[in-house]
Amino acid sequence: MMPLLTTKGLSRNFGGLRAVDNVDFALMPGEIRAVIGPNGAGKTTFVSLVSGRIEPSSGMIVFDGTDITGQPAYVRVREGIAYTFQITSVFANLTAYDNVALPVQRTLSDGRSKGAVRAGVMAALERTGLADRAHMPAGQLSYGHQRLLEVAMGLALRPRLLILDEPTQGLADSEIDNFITLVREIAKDATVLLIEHNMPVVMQLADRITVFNAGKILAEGTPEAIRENSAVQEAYLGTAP
Amino acid sequence: MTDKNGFFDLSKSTLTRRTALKGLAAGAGLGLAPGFVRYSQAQSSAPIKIGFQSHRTGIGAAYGRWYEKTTAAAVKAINAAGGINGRQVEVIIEDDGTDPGRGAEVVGKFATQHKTDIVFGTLFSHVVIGSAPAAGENKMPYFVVSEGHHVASTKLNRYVFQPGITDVKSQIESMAPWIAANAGKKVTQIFPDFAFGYDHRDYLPPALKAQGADVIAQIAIPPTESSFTKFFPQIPAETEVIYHVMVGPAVLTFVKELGEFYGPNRPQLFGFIDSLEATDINSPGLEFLDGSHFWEGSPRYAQADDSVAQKAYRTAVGIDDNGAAVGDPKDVSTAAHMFGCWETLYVVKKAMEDAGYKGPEDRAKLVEATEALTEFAEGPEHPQGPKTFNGKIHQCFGIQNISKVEGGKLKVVHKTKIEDGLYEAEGDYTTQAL
Amino acid sequence: MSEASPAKAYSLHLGVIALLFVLSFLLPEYYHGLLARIMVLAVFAMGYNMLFGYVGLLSLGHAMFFAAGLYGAGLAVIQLGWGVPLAFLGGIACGAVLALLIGLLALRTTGVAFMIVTMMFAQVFYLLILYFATWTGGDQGMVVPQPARVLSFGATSLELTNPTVRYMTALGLFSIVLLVTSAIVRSRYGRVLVAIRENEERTKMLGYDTFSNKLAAVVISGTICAASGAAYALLFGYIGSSFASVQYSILPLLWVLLGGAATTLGPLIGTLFMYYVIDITSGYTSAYLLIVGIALILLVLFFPKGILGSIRQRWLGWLP
Amino acid sequence: MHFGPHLLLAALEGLVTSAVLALTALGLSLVFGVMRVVNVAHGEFFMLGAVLAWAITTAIGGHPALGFLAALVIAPLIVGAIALVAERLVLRRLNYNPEATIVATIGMLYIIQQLALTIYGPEARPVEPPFSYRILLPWFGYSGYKLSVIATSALLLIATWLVLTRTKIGLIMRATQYDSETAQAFGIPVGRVYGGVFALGAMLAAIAAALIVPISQAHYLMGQDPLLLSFIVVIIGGLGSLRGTVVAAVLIGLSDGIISMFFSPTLAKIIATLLVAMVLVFRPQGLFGTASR
Repeated sequence: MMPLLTTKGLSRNFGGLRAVDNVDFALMPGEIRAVIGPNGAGKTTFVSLVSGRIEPSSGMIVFDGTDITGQPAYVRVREGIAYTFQITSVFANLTAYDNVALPVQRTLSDGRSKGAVRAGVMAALERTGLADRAHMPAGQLSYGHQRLLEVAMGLALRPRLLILDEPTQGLADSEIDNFITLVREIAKDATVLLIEHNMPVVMQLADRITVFNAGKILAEGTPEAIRENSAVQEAYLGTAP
Repeated sequence: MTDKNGFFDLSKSTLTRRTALKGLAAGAGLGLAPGFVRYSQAQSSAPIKIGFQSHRTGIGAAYGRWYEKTTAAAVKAINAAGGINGRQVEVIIEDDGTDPGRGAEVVGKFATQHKTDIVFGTLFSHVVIGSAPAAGENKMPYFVVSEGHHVASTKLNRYVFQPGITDVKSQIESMAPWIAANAGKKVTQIFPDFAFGYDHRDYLPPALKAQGADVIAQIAIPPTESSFTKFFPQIPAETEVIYHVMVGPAVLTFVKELGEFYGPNRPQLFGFIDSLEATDINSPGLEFLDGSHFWEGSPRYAQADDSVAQKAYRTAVGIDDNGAAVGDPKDVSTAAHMFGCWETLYVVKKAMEDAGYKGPEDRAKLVEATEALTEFAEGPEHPQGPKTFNGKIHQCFGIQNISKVEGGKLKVVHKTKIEDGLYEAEGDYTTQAL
Repeated sequence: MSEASPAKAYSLHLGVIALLFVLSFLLPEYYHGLLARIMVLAVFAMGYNMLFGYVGLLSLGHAMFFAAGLYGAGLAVIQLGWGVPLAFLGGIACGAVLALLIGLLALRTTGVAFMIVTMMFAQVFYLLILYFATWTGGDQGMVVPQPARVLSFGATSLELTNPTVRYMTALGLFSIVLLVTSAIVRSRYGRVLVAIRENEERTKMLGYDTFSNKLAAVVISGTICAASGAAYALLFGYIGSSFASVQYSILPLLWVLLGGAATTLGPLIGTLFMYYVIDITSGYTSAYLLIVGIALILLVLFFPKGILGSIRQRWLGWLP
Repeated sequence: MHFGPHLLLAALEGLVTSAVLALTALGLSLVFGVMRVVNVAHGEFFMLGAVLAWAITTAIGGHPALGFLAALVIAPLIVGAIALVAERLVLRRLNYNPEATIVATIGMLYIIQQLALTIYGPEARPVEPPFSYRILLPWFGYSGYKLSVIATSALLLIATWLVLTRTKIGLIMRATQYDSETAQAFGIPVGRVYGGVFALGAMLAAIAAALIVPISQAHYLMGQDPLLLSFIVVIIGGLGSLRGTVVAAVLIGLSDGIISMFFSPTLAKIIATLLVAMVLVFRPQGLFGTASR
């Protein structure tokens, strides 16, 4: 099977700092992949390169067999790479409905009918349990609900690759359980790339785990293999069993 | 140099309010017997209302104030002598901000809200042109005191008149013979890069050519410029006369910098006093102008041979022998142009009397009566001098003065003849429908 | 913006249009003429609102779009002898092309740089009018001859100088632009524009080409402003460079901020308010700009979202 | 005139423009950099400085240098005080919201302009230069006072630079500019810093105006051009960069003078404006700013 996403020699410098250093990475379709690593390891920079929010200094990104290195972010989104932000950035002054309508109306190919937008929006809101809050301004939703709305917006893009940047940060435990169920469901029709600090979540969700350290890939493997990996333990897990 | 009156003096701006004019008009009407008699005989006792479109704010504000003073003086004199057709004259002032858009609105306001009999008094050309369509559409006789060539060009409409001041084209043509004969044959023109300058740019070269002189360079200065030295190297070295017509607040700078550039070895200078209207000729930096010549419509300084009418006019308006406000020597008038307000009002009076004007329904008659006028004799009503009037192009033609700066004063050294400034009519308003 | 109460918004717009129609028969002559002018200028403000209110792009150069329409239409009549309808379309086309060109360049910048760049392009446009004075009439401007300002339909002809015709034409233009802009802002495209205003980066990450969307908004905005300028030239018969000066770039900003940015009727309310404040105060004092200045500061201190914006915030949440 | 002397003259003229522009634009840049406020009334503070300079020299009389020096000190102080009042009464209450402050400063512009017209009048009034020495070059004469304006402005700019980089006040201002919330947390009275910066910005404009007024007269509409030019300088120079502001002012002043050698004046202005606009389009962070802000 061909990987959905590969990077070759991907690097990005900020001034003298090599935030992402010569990364070769491959992601298979249907996978749930977790990316972990200490703060400043280059995780967010790496997914930003993949989503096109920042340009690489060198290297190549291939998505579904096409070289997308030079494509602007919005084109990558259209080809199926969706990114949900680490810091919640829903449109605070718009209603939850409008927030989701934005991605829905763009993915609709038939276009014109108002009913189709409404149906698509409500479907995404229902999947994330926000249907009853559709007409609240997003800024007035609770923090957890804003995170869910962010996911709903990502879902509404009908991505082939959904990148979730620390989705459980700031969520209550009960919310986290619902969230895990949600991601499993998403993974039925999309590949998921997940940056996460919450190790129990990672262990429950991930098919494979990639560990970043100092801009490089330190290790990669199944959750069990990573748990056993002494280098990883030293660099990262050492403090948390 | 000390001028403690000039600054925090609020009285100046309140002096010419509409209320003051009303008060003047009413007072004059009640106080004088002949006026009172005719007043009671008139078919309508309501005053004749003149809408005065004034530049109170914006770039023309320095002119607007003196236009208001002159107008107030003329109205006072007219009312004291019985008004027009036995009716008192009331002036209603609206500020146009020296802006053509607002100007058109003001004309509309006069026509439809104040319901004035005529509109009068505009100076700046772009406001005249911007307001002219509104005057035509409202069938509102519109008497401007602008000196622009726009009225005589016949590009406006039948309701616009300029019977009180000679237009620039005529002024230029009457200046050319004197320049060629007395100042020099090789002329460099410096003028503002906008309409007022274009009249000079377009009409001076042929006029000089006819006199055997040449314009060897034309330097147009952008309207927003505030320093000029960098343009002076463009003045050719063989220049004998610099012909300058800069206007606006930066004019003093212009003259000063010209002085610094040339020092005492300057070419002859010939200018239009428009540059220095409302500016003291003895301001620091203007020493350089000593010995140079200016066009003046009406002389700023009292002259030895002033007529009785001219003296009476100066007293009525309230300017002293130096052309400044009586009691405030720093408050210099716009003498070369503002006489036009006085004379225009007397033309309106004459035309209204000829037409037997009774009210706005007679406006068409007023237009025809004005067009029928041909000559204005020198006298109390026309203190600047005699004029002819061409009813086809709605423009008057008068004598012009050339004055020399001598000992900090402007002394008239030459008066042109009316014929010097006559040119072929470019059209005929009287063929337009009323 | 949202799905809520489209019916209310439509009735409000139709109600305002009907009210303006009825006013035509009730207003005294002077205010009748003034309102015609205000409606034309409100269209200018609506065009400005399109970009500033909904996309959040603050331009200080919109006078050039107004002037493009003004000169496009006016010169077409004066120099080329075109008829009124064709000249009107010509003016609009000039504005659209100019807006496309300016948008392509200026949208490379954001924030304050966008303000300054638009201001400078407008300054260049203004100077070009002066530079080509032979054709444009320079600062003096030109009169659009009265006989040419006639709409002919076969045998019947309507003189645009007739107050009623002028009022109804202005009302017609105003109504069309009001309905079109309110339809645009309620459409999916309008939703994208607001999203760009709120967070452009996020909008990109939803797959939107924000540059093209902004460019389209600049063109729509410029076209509407040009329509206002073209109507102004044909209805009021004068074209002049003062309409391209910085002052006329600041005016629509003021009108929109006063009436309420990103409200459909704010531009009309703001223009109306400003005109009446000037008209009334200038009757009492020549220092009316002082009163305008104080009014501006008081408004911004106590009604920071403008008149309609504050009403929407405090009382009528559904206001379009 | 030959090319060499012409170029010299154009350069001298350009430097005078630059000198005044640098001071004015620095005021705008400080306000913009530290407070993030676009002060549309900046040009009116410039105009006020000129008008007050006229009033002060006229009131004092005597030798022109006496009045001029008094004006150079007193006019900026009065303008600074007015700006401080405006900041306390209006801008602070608006929480320095960018859009609201634009409208408010447009309001101030109208108020100041109208008051100047009502009280001072519509005339352009000259101020006598402190000394009138004409430097005679082989090709043309040049005003000695103009050269002294260049020197004075340079001195003032260096002084401002020293204050900003070498003193505690400068440090506080830079800290506030960098991050006002953190500055507040470190006990810097941000509100008072804002008030001080706004007043200082206005004072710089007033000083520039007091310097220029013996060259070009005081007039109530004189504020618009310096405002536009200052905006351009601030953007080209990069926001809040003193070095950038000065370099941009020199660049704009010189190019204005030198381009006018080759083209007719209006065309020169069109070309210069277009050039600056294009710089902004293709390098929006300014010539000296850094890409990411």
